[in-house]
Amino acid sequence: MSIPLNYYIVLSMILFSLGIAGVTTRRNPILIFMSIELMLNAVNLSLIAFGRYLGDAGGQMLTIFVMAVAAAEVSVGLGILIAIFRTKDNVDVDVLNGLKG
Amino acid sequence: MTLQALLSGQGLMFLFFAVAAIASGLLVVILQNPLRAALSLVINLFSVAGLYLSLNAYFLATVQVIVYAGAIMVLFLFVIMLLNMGQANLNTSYRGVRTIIAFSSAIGFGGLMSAVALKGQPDVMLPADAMVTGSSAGSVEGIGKVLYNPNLPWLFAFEWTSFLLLVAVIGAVVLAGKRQQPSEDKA
Amino acid sequence: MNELILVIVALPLIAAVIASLVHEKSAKSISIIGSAIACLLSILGITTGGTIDRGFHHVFNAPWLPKLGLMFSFGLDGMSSLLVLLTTFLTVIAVIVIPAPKNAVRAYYLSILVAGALTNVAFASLNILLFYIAFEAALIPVLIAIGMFGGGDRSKAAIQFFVFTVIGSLLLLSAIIGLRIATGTFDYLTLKDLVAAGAVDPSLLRWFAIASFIAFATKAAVVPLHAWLGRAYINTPTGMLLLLSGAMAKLGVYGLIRFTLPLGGDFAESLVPLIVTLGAVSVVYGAFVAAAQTDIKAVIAFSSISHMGYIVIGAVVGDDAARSGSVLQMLNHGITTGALFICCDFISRYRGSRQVTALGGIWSDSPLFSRLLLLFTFSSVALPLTNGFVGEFLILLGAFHKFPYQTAIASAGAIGSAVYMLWMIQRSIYGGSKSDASKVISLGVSERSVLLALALMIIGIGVAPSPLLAIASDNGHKVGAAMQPEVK
Amino acid sequence: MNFGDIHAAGAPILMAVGGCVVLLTDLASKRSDTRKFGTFLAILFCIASMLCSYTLGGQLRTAFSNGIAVEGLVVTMQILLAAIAAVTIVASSEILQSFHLPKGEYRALILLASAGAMVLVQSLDLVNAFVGIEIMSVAFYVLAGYRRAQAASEEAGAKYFLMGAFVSAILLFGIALIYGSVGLAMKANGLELPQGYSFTNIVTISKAIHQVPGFGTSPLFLLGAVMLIGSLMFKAGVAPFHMVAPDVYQGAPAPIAGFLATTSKVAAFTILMRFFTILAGADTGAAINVVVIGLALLSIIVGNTGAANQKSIKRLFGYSSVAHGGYIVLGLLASLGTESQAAAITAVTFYIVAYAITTIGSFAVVAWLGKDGEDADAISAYRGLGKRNLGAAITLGIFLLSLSGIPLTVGFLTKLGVFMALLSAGGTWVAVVALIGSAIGLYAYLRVISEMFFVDSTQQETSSTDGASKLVAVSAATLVIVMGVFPSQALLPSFEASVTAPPVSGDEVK
Amino acid sequence: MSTILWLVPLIPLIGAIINGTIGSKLGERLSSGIAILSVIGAFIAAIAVVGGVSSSPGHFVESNAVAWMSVPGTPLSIPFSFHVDPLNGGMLLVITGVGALIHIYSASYMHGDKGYSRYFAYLNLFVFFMAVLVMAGNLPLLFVGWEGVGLASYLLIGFWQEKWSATQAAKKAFIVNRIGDVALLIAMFMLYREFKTLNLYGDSGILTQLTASSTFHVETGVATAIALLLFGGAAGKSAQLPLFVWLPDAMEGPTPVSALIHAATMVTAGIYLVCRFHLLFEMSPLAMQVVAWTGGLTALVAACAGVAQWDIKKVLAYSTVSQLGLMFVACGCGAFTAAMFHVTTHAFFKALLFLGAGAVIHALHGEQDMRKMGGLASKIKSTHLLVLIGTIAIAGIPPLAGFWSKDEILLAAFDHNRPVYGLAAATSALTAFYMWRMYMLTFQGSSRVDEHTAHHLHHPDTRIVLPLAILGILSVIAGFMNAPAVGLHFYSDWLAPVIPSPEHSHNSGLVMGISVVVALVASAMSVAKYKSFTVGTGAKSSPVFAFFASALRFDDLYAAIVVKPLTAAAAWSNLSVERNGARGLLRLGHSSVDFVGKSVRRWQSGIVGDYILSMAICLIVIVSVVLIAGTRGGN
Repeated sequence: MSIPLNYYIVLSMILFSLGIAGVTTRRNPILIFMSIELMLNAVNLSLIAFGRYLGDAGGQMLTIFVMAVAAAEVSVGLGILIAIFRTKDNVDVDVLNGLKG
Repeated sequence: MTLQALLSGQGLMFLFFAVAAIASGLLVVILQNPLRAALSLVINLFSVAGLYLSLNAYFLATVQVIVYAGAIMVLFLFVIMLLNMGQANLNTSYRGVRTIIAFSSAIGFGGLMSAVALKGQPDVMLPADAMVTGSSAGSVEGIGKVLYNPNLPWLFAFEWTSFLLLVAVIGAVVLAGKRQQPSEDKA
Repeated sequence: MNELILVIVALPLIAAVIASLVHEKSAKSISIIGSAIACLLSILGITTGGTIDRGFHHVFNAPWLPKLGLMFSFGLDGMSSLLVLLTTFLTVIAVIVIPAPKNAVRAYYLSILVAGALTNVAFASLNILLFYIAFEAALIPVLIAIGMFGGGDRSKAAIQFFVFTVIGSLLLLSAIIGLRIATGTFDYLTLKDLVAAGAVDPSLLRWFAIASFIAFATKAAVVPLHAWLGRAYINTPTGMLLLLSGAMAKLGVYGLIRFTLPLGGDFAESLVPLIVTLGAVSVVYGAFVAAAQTDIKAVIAFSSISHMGYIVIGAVVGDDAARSGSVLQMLNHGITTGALFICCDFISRYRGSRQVTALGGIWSDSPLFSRLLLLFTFSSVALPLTNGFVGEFLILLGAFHKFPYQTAIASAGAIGSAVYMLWMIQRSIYGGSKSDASKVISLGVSERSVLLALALMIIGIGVAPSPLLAIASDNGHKVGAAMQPEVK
Repeated sequence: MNFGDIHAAGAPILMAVGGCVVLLTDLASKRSDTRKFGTFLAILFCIASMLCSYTLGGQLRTAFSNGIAVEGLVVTMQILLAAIAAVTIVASSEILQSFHLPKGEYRALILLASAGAMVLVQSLDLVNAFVGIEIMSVAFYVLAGYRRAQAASEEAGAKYFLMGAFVSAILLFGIALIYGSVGLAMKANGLELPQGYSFTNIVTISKAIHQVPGFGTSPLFLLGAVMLIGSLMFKAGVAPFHMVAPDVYQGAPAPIAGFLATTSKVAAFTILMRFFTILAGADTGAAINVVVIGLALLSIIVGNTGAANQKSIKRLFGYSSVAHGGYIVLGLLASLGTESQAAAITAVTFYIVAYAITTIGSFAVVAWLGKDGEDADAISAYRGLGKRNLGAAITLGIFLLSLSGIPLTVGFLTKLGVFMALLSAGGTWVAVVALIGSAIGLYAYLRVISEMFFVDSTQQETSSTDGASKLVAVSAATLVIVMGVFPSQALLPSFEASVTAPPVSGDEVK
Repeated sequence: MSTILWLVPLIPLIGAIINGTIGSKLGERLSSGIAILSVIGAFIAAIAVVGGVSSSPGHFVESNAVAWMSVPGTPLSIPFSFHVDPLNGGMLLVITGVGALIHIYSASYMHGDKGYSRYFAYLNLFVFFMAVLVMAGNLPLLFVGWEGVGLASYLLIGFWQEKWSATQAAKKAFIVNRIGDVALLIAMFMLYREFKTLNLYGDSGILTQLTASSTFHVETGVATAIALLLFGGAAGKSAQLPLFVWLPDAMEGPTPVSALIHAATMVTAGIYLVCRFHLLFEMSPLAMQVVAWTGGLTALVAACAGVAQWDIKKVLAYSTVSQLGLMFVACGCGAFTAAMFHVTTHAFFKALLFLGAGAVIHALHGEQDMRKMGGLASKIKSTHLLVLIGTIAIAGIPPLAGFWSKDEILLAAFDHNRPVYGLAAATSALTAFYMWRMYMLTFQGSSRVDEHTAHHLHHPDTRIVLPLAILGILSVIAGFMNAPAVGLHFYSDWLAPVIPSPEHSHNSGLVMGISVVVALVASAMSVAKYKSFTVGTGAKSSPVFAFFASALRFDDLYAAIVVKPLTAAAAWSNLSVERNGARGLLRLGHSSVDFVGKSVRRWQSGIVGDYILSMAICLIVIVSVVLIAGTRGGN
């Protein structure tokens, strides 16, 4: 007996909303970024699940590209975050409020 | 799909990995110490990789473990160490009512989406043939046949992903690279 | 020849361009030449030459954005030819009489000539989108003139003036587009026929009537929508003010006669009582506020709200005599108020102040100037045998049998105008000469000839208005046998 | 995959290759002499890409197994993107010089970002679109924070990155849900996937919408569609996802800000246009349309009132981009309703082209007035500019008048186009709110003009050294006036002919 | 004949233009010469015209019509056309005749004034406008003259423009006149609405339509309204009760001006208008009552005020207002001929008195206060004699002109409106009293003149005495033009074609007796009281005297109920409506935009976390809205 598709989808949605919770509540940019990775992961899961149940390779293909994108984002994102927070003492995203109004 | 079916072989594996994923995901959000959060994310990645296996996506499971868990998370740990955030930093991420709103909105969002997912779709079971033949869609050979097949739409995207990675490399070098001219000190 | 209007519009623009390139000293002479020739040509415009099409002569058509329906289509009838003549005439005077501010001579002449040319485009256009574009684009040179060369709080005045008028004209834009969608064309003549034939759905025409009335009432400073006028007129440099009060304010009333009434369908007719009441209120309100001013330029500014009240009544009341009187009064107001603003400019330049308390003794110092000023004042007060009386009398006479009460209130306004104008004259030019010799207002040859020309026109129109009335009566509204007072 | 396909995707490829070539030449040669040569090379590639897409002509076809589409809209947008890239490279030579920023990498990033945008513009398949968006966004994160020595630019980069990453996750989840719902629906109704198409292809989606009964309102698809539209609106800077615009445009150096504003809008609106065309047919259209019109009106109000009492001119342009985003969406939705979709799409495309030119010009003026690279951001610095630097004041004045839609500028024609579309689609109340918005906007822009011309100041003559951005600003201003008066002649020749056909949607493409 | 008609107004106009433009260069002699000749020319032309009128069959002479205001496509076409008939023929003679005399008089009176030629230009301009007013063939042309004389009086009252009080008085005169003019204007519109033409004469003229009353009926409401409005205009011009305050202040102008404008000609224009429309007035008894009562009350009020004045010109001014009141009493009682006759006689003796007073003031180097005069009879004998004649005439003592014309009025009042007769009788008594008071204080009694002016008294030259003499003679003989008691009714026959002469009243003897007794008793009382007047005795003036002195405090009344509220309304409309109302609207718009803008800018807090959170929340909201709308709608 196989597992119905909905289980996978609900699981990925739960993980996705956990990711959102992480992004919105965290103050440390690195952890925000990790939560985004978590969200991406959840999406990959749902993609593969859809792909599997539709018998179509599209899902897995997109997952590959997502991983490539995640890698690219990590490299650039961490680059930016390091550039900023290297000199600051506490790593807190609320410090970045120079531009407002 | 009764409970007891869930507990038999295939279902058990899914249940185990699902619980692991959710737990580690929750830890990533909750833990104050970034290091521990990173490690719990790694666990999460592993458990999702396990789920991939249950969905016959063998190639992706391995890629997930090697690239995602291996390379990306290592990078994260490296950066955490670099910015010496190892020990639990002082300001907790709790920001008063905002955090409560954020948390409740996230849960609301999750609930909304899952309600949508459950209500809309009838219980889709695996098609009979897919179960039996254990087709090689998920294996490296299957992925390769589909990915590089010229009259399938994904080749175009694949080519452009290379340029994406090129941009990422340039970006990383430009942003975090050493300064060329000393004069360009902090404005 | 059909391209007459094009030449009248293009000449000042070319002069403006040349003036802005050439040295400052000759900038003035070039501008004068350009605008003077345009003025002479516009006299030619009055004669019915070129192709005639449904009451409009000198009709000229050229595509601009055919896909959008926007055409360069010009045509003059009696009314618009008079107003074009008025605009070009005021441009010439503004350039001759008022010296440009030292630091930006070229920009000053540029703004006046461009403003005049665009107003002419608006007066002569037969394509309602072209009218709208000229109607709004003409605001830019005025905005710049007020902003750069204006008086005290010029930046606030400029912004308020521009935003207030543009909001009004945005309503007009939505109405015009509404018509375009319903009928598929911006061409005024076809629209007029369609509306006359009742081929356009009335709710759209109702919206057109309301929106265009608000836009044109704002421009003509009818009372509730006049808030911009006070501060704008006081802070506008006199050269541009001649155009703003003399020609552009008339765009509002011209719009009412040309667009709101014919295209507004029968809903526009039902608006007439409201407009006439507002006109009467403007007359009285303008008089009251003018009486409370101490700055002579402010007195004249608010007096023009009062005069515009008369003109608006005459324009909408639907009686041929009143409408011809109203068109003539537009011309008269341009001349009289223009002359008053010029004198006001002289006084403030030679006496250094426009506050009534600081003036006095001009009568004995500069006799010719003060006598001319007195004549202009009495023309503004509508004394018989001056131009003011002819227009006002015809308007009130024509309007009386339909709206007796409003007309009575409006004629009471004549008392008000006597009060504040004579009160201003008494405090500003009579009394012993308090100031030393340097303050004597000495008129150069050109200034003297301009003022005398204006004086002659005032008396001329006052004594022999019929030729102008004949032209003015051709304003696209043949009401058949006019003035049958209904049975008492 | 034959030569025809390569030609179809030629424009972005040329740009990307150009990026690599520029990068390599920069590395190979010595430091000093690369500025002139590098710029020239970059522009060469841009022109090449323009020619490549121009020669595609307007006839409708797809390539790379229906992954990308070739049509008038794509051609126009690609030429516009290439032009924007070229102009930005020219305009930013000054800031590169004065801040000693790496030149080769900068030009490469611009070209690659533009390439990503082009891919997005022409992609039919959401996967390609996703990759294109990511290339563009990643390049934007770097460009935003390019001047890393300056705190503001750094902060802009970080903010743009964090929000961008979050939104791309949302976008991805949208695509995943659409993929799933389309797949399941077609499977359930026994519809076969057309040969050579993937589930995430817009054609398949529109097929599903049109042929599967009730699919339009199935919750999963709606959720996916809303997420997709929401993230695209973030890229286009439409409220309530507009937060990024003011901060990033103020932080980033002016030419870069100009590039970010225009490229992201052009790309995002094209894909939005494509997505709305297929949605318009479906019964989902009603629900989403109402919500999106609400968002558009919100962004008009937010944009215009936000700009009202701004202290910084770049933030002013940020808010005005939100407002104009709202107008474009309004024009888009209203025009889709009408029977003549082609004319409507032309109007909206014209609006996007006009807006791009105005924004590039405005930011070029800000750069031009900056002293050795530092932008003249505070509006009080513009006080009495009319007397100090008349040329700059008039140029900025023209842009401001065009943004507020005053006749004889291109802004007026675009405003006219939107109003006509709205009123003919019966949206009178929507038109009234748009009217009020434009009046408020007028007040905001007029305040700047009054600062420049109507208030005299004591600041001394500013000697502007930045010839390049001056050239860009002045040419953009003349274009704004010329397009305002004779739009048909001035426009890209391909525009008129090519944009006649509506974008690729359901049935016509086989 | 019709061309001569044009000459009457045009010659003074040409004189005015010459004096106005190049007058100052010509020197006194030449410019006054031109002015006098032009008025005399007009006088001769007037005589020729009147001759023409009396000889012509229809008793009127008309000029050809020159187009003035005409709107093609409408029946409206107003020409410059003149029409002289016995009614305005008589007035024309008075205007140009008395005008000529006053021009001669002021040639010497204004000697040495630096605005000499300007003065004569204005005077000629006045004669031109007065001629146009009287001869106008249609109502707008009449209005031209009507406001034209208002302008001339403004210019002349404010002639000495250095004096603030002079320009103030000029402004007041013009504005009060304007109020009347507006009433006339509205009357014109109503007439145009009723008769669909503005021409007075000719076959379709208003007056001809009125005479053929059978074909034309105006229900009394409209007729009353028009009549009252016409009377309003007349009241403005002829200084009747509500609008008389400007005339006493008009004394600021040079004395000849007062003589010409504020005694003889302009102020009588109101009576001319009422007499011209006498048919209309006769149609509505209410209007007649109003005219009668207003006239009566004005006469009494002015007479009371006249008694208490110390300035010699003010006395004469109030006396003019009072006499005008009497004329309107005559009109109100239907005796239009009597009214016109009194206009003519009043013109002569009032001009005489004013010029005499002018001579006195001239002699005393500008002294106008009667308390500083006295005992001048012996010093300026000729002036004294002529002023005496004038005083006797105006006091209504037979056989001089005043008696006859006033008697006619009293008779008419006695027949038709007994209470108004009472007012009129009291007025004529008071008139006699204050006129003799003026005569006694000026010429009789001990000389209170300070010695400096006394010993080089300025003796008036012939150019002053000659006009006085002529006017004196006229004051004496004019009465006999229309003395029905004695069988002389030359004047009423002259007016017969225009105004039907009144039927013979049987109790004329009684009325004549009463008026003679009243006049003599009042004169005797006044002479007795002021024979031995010294400044001291006047000190204890009773409160009533002070109340009368300030013209029954009408000025303060108007200041309180008219001027103050209007200025307050002006200030209020300028401040609260203009500043706060209209511009307040703009500020309101501005602040609301500001408020929304501020909240948008606060939403843009700068913290990334807030941005992402707000995006997430918005997404949730949108998703739920779309889902609810989408699924439930399901359309």
